[in-house]
Amino acid sequence: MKIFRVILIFTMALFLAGCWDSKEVGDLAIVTGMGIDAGAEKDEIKLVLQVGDMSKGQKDSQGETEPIILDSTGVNIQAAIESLKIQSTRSLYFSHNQVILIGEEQARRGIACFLDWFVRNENTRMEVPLIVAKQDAKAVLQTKTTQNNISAFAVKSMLDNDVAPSFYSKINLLSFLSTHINKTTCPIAPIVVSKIDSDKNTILEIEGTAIFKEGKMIGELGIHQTEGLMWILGQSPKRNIIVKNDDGNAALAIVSSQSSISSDYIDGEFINEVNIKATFRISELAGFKDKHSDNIIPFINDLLKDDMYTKIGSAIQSSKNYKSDIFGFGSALYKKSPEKFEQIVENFDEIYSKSPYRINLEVEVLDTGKINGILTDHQNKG
Amino acid sequence: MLFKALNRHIKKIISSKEIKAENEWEKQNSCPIYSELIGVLDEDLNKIRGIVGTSLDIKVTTFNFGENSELNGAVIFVDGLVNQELIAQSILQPLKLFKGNEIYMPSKPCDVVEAVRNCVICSADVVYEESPAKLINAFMSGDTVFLIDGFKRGLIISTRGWDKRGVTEPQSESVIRGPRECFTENFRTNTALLRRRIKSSLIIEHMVIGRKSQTSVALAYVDGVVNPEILNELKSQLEDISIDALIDSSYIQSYIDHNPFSLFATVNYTEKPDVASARILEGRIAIITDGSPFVLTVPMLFIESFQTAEDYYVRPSYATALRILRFISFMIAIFAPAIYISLTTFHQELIPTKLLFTLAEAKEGTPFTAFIESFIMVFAFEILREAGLRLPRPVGQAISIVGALVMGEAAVSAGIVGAPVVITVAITAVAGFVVPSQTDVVTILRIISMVFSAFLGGYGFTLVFFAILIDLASLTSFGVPYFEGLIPARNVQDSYIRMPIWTMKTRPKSLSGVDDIRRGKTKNN
Amino acid sequence: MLKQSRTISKMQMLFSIACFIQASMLLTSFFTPVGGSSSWLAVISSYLVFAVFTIPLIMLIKNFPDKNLFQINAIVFGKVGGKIVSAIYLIFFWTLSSLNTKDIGVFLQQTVMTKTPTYVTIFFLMFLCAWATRKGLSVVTRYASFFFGVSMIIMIFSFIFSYNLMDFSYFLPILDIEPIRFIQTTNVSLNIPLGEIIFFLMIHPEVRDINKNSGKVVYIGSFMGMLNILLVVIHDTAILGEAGKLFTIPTFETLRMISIGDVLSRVEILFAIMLMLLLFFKISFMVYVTTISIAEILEIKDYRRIAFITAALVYISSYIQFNDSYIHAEFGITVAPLIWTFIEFFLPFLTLMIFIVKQKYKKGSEQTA
Amino acid sequence: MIFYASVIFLLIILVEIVPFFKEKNKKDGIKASIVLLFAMIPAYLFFSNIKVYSPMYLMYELFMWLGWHYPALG
Repeated sequence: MKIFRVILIFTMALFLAGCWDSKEVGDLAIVTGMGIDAGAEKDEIKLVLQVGDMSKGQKDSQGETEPIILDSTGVNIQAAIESLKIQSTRSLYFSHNQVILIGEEQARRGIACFLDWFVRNENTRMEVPLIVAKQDAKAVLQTKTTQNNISAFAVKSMLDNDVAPSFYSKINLLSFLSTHINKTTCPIAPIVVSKIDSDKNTILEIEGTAIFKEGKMIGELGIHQTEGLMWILGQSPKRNIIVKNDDGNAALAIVSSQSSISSDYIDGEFINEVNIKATFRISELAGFKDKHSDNIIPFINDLLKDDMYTKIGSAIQSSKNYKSDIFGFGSALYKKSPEKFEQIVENFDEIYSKSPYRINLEVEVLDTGKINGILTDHQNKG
Repeated sequence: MLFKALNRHIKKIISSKEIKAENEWEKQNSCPIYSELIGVLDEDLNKIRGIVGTSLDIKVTTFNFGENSELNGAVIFVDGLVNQELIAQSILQPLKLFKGNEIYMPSKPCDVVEAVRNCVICSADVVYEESPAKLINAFMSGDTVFLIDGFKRGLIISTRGWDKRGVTEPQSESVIRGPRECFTENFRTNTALLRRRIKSSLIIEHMVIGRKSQTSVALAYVDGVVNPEILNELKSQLEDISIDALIDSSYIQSYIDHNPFSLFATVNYTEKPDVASARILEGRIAIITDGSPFVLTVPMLFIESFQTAEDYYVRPSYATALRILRFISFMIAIFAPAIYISLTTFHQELIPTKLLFTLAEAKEGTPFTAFIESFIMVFAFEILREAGLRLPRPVGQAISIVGALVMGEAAVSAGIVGAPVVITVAITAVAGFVVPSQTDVVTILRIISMVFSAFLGGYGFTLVFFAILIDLASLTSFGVPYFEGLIPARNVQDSYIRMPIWTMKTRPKSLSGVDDIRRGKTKNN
Repeated sequence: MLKQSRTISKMQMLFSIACFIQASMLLTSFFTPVGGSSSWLAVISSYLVFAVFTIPLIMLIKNFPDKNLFQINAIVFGKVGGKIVSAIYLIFFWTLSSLNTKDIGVFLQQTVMTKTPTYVTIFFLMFLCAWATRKGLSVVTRYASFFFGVSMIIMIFSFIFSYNLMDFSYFLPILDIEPIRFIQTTNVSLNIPLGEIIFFLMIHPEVRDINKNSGKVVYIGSFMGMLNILLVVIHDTAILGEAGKLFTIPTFETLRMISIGDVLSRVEILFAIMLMLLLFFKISFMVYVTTISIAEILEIKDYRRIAFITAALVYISSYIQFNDSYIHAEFGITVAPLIWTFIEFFLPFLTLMIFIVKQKYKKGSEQTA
Repeated sequence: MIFYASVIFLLIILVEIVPFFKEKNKKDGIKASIVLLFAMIPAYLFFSNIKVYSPMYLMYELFMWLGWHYPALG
């Protein structure tokens, strides 16, 4: 029995001859960001890869690695990669990709056909966010923000500092994909732009959200509408809401916010409903001279409600104008009662764009933080 | 198959030689003419000198004694093995001084040897003996032989007393809390140390192994607790050890080991009497060999190498933490380099991005692949360890520290090896020392798992993990399953976690014989 | 002819049943696309159906505590008939073990070792399984409780870690699929994880005093295994929702999604290890059972001698079973449920009925004689 | 690939089948070699890429032809 084991171990060595899958860390080109821009011809795309370059120890002052930008054109992503492979000595490694950027022009042309490569390739991960770049992806990937050179990290950390369950933390390839597959819902993606700010260094900013329908970008939501969108799809507890009127302004920190959507279809009427429960804490008060400590909180409550109404209303209205249900009202009806959903699924877009909506809010300001009432109030008493 | 045939062949050759050796020895020693004493003192002495040879440490002194010193006798002993004053005090002095004549009256029919033994020699352990072979064996192992002219019987008086090493601190199993005494080379002190701990019902059976060395071997076990089959099997195996000289207990270890080719040892040894007695009480058998401070305990379980004496003297929670730490470090010691290689060459996806950048930078200059790098470092570490061990203590310490520092630093700065490799190998090296009794297994398994993970990555070393599990599961030590499985169903209270003493009521089932209640109320009272 | 040496204990059998069922976690991707969002209901209903269908199996164990399945067939169907029925079982065992080996090969190829050909990865696994079989049943089943414990812990951890990604509204349109689809999912989930209890009919004589409460052992074991499968199905549907249909291995995809903070972000290695443990156990068990059944049918005295030959047989046949994976998936959903149910539940039921009828007939003839 | 396969098969024969015959129990030896043939023939056919039909595949075609099956995913 023993010699048998020895012989078989030798045959195992036979099989060990090749190590197919091993690739050294040294000769890896670690892709940190991918961008797709519109190519010259109609059906061509320009693939932009941001690669962290470790060779020659190119390091700037704080020891951050310098990114290299590689780009190539091709009919689809794999074609572009093949042409890139010939140029670069190292093998491209996609599993550490942080962000997928789509140039606005290419987004308008449509990106559904490229999703397949991202999902099918075993290296790419599904939790990577899909973002629309205002000018083109290359510009965003080339920007070097002050904190870190590799802009992909910058974009990812911008999204990440909105702690879950915020709407931004739910943006990833999987949510884009599942909303894309669903018959009625339309995917959305934040828009990032790189700007030169007052003292000449470039910064990256989120400037609204893009709406996609059948893989094509058909519209855009501004800053305020995105705020409304965030209220519906999930607000991050870390954010502050600024509320203003002519005689003063206030900043309120969100303590907790739950939002849920439901829709119903009663005798030909497709009603959408949004109910939001949120509690706040005052983090700053300025102005409101004529108010006193006791009636400041109800006053702020109403201010807050009108502000939320306007924002959420504008968000829903613009999504109806674009005839794209980005909130999932259609699938909410499907979940409640599949039969009703069957009736309206054919011309869903028309019904959705004309259907009324109701927003019921429960807003409550819990406490005023360290000092009670208004600062100026104590001054008068002196 | 093939190998079995080979084995049988070798055994045949050995046994045939043995038979030849045996009868040679018989021919030479028990020559028919000298099977029993002649009675005439001078001839006997010459015969014995002929057999034993003229080595200078064998002393023969003849003297006269008796009422008017008409009888003469001879005392034979080995200088250095005996306690000279004892001989003088208990044999020579009474014989020479005792003048009472009724003993030596030739007229009385009684045998002078018997009279001398009964009334004259004042020593507790005096025995008659006729056969010269036994007499020679006696004075060779430290007793004195007293022959009287004209009689066919001699006397063996036990006067052992050579300078033996005191009961000092154990070297291999140092411990902070708990008894610190350890076994010595002297056979009697070892049996005494054990007897002191288990006073009642400890049975010590005596055997002699080794034709030339005649080393005495003792089997210590507690009757009723020990498993009879294991005892009989062990005895039969010890009997048919036909060996020239038994220098150290490890000879016995290799003879009674059932599976010589498996990596894991199935016979355990210890240097501390409290550990030995604890194991005996759990149903094992201790084998004490003369001239070796290591006592073997049979049968061995895999868990034993993770249990140290200190576990039972320290608080249970801390002991459990230590136990788990030992398991984890055992795993680290085997799989850490393999994990490092498979992570950096196969599954870079699992390394967080920032760490991957630092890794890539660290490996920038180094020419070798991860496998060769870690192989060099592990190999260098083994050389260092061996050097540190073999050199005398002060120099050894210096070598290992200097070696580690210099080699690690220089290799990294020279760019032969990346920094992460040095760290992983350092961790594996230190983790390897946490379970001292398994260091040999760890070094071999570490290399095998490194090879497999170099070719097949994560999948490779899981295969090695399974191979170890299978090998462990199939091992039995004296019929007792060696490895009860990672979650032992039966006596879990003592493997991973160490429950407080009062919960461990029954002895481990796989080992113990009939009476397995060891704490709390036993069956009868 | 097999020396039944009572090697393993009832607890080990219970855990090996649980492990055995758990190991087909990978095959949930067979029936989740069919069942869609209500496949977890199908899993529960399949357990209820299983509870009813195993009664004949448990009765067989109780009536023949020291005879394995092939010896029972020999008694009930006589010499030649027994051989034929046992041959059917043997083909079933052989096919199932090769299909499972093919599954682990595909899993490895798609997740971890993309460029290594499956010949190499499966070769080593087969060598280990054959070596374990050669060492006997107690070696194969000794680690069942450990594997079960580890995989249960990993499953619960992955459930907790991915809680923030879960959206339980995906389950909402409860049972909105056609009834035939629901029956189909229940049938597939009945056969692939649960139906494989038939394998244990081959080894139950080796379990110490099995006839006492063998029913309890089978039910608890399968319940624990089923719990884990249910957890997996709920976990996948809650995270992937509609996208679940796309992936060949949904569970692996969901685990890649878990990312809590920057540290705990790449945990799918845990899942890969868990699955490796379970599948190794399952395949070595299946190779063991196939070896015994071949030894039984061909009346080879010492089954250990043909351990490596059977492993080679299973290794080669895992390539020739279905040429492309599309037919394999298609077969798994359409035809397999019928064949598997026939072999796993109907044949033992038939054996039991014939045995009872024969007993009555013998009793009747004794009274008359 | 055929080279690897034939090496493995040769080895299995050398280590498993040969001892059977050396121990003079021919019956078991023949039986073991039948099982091995069951493995070798499909192997050589498969590696010289000739299509081999497994029993389950034939059952699949039969059931599909007879129509006794659940509706496909479709």
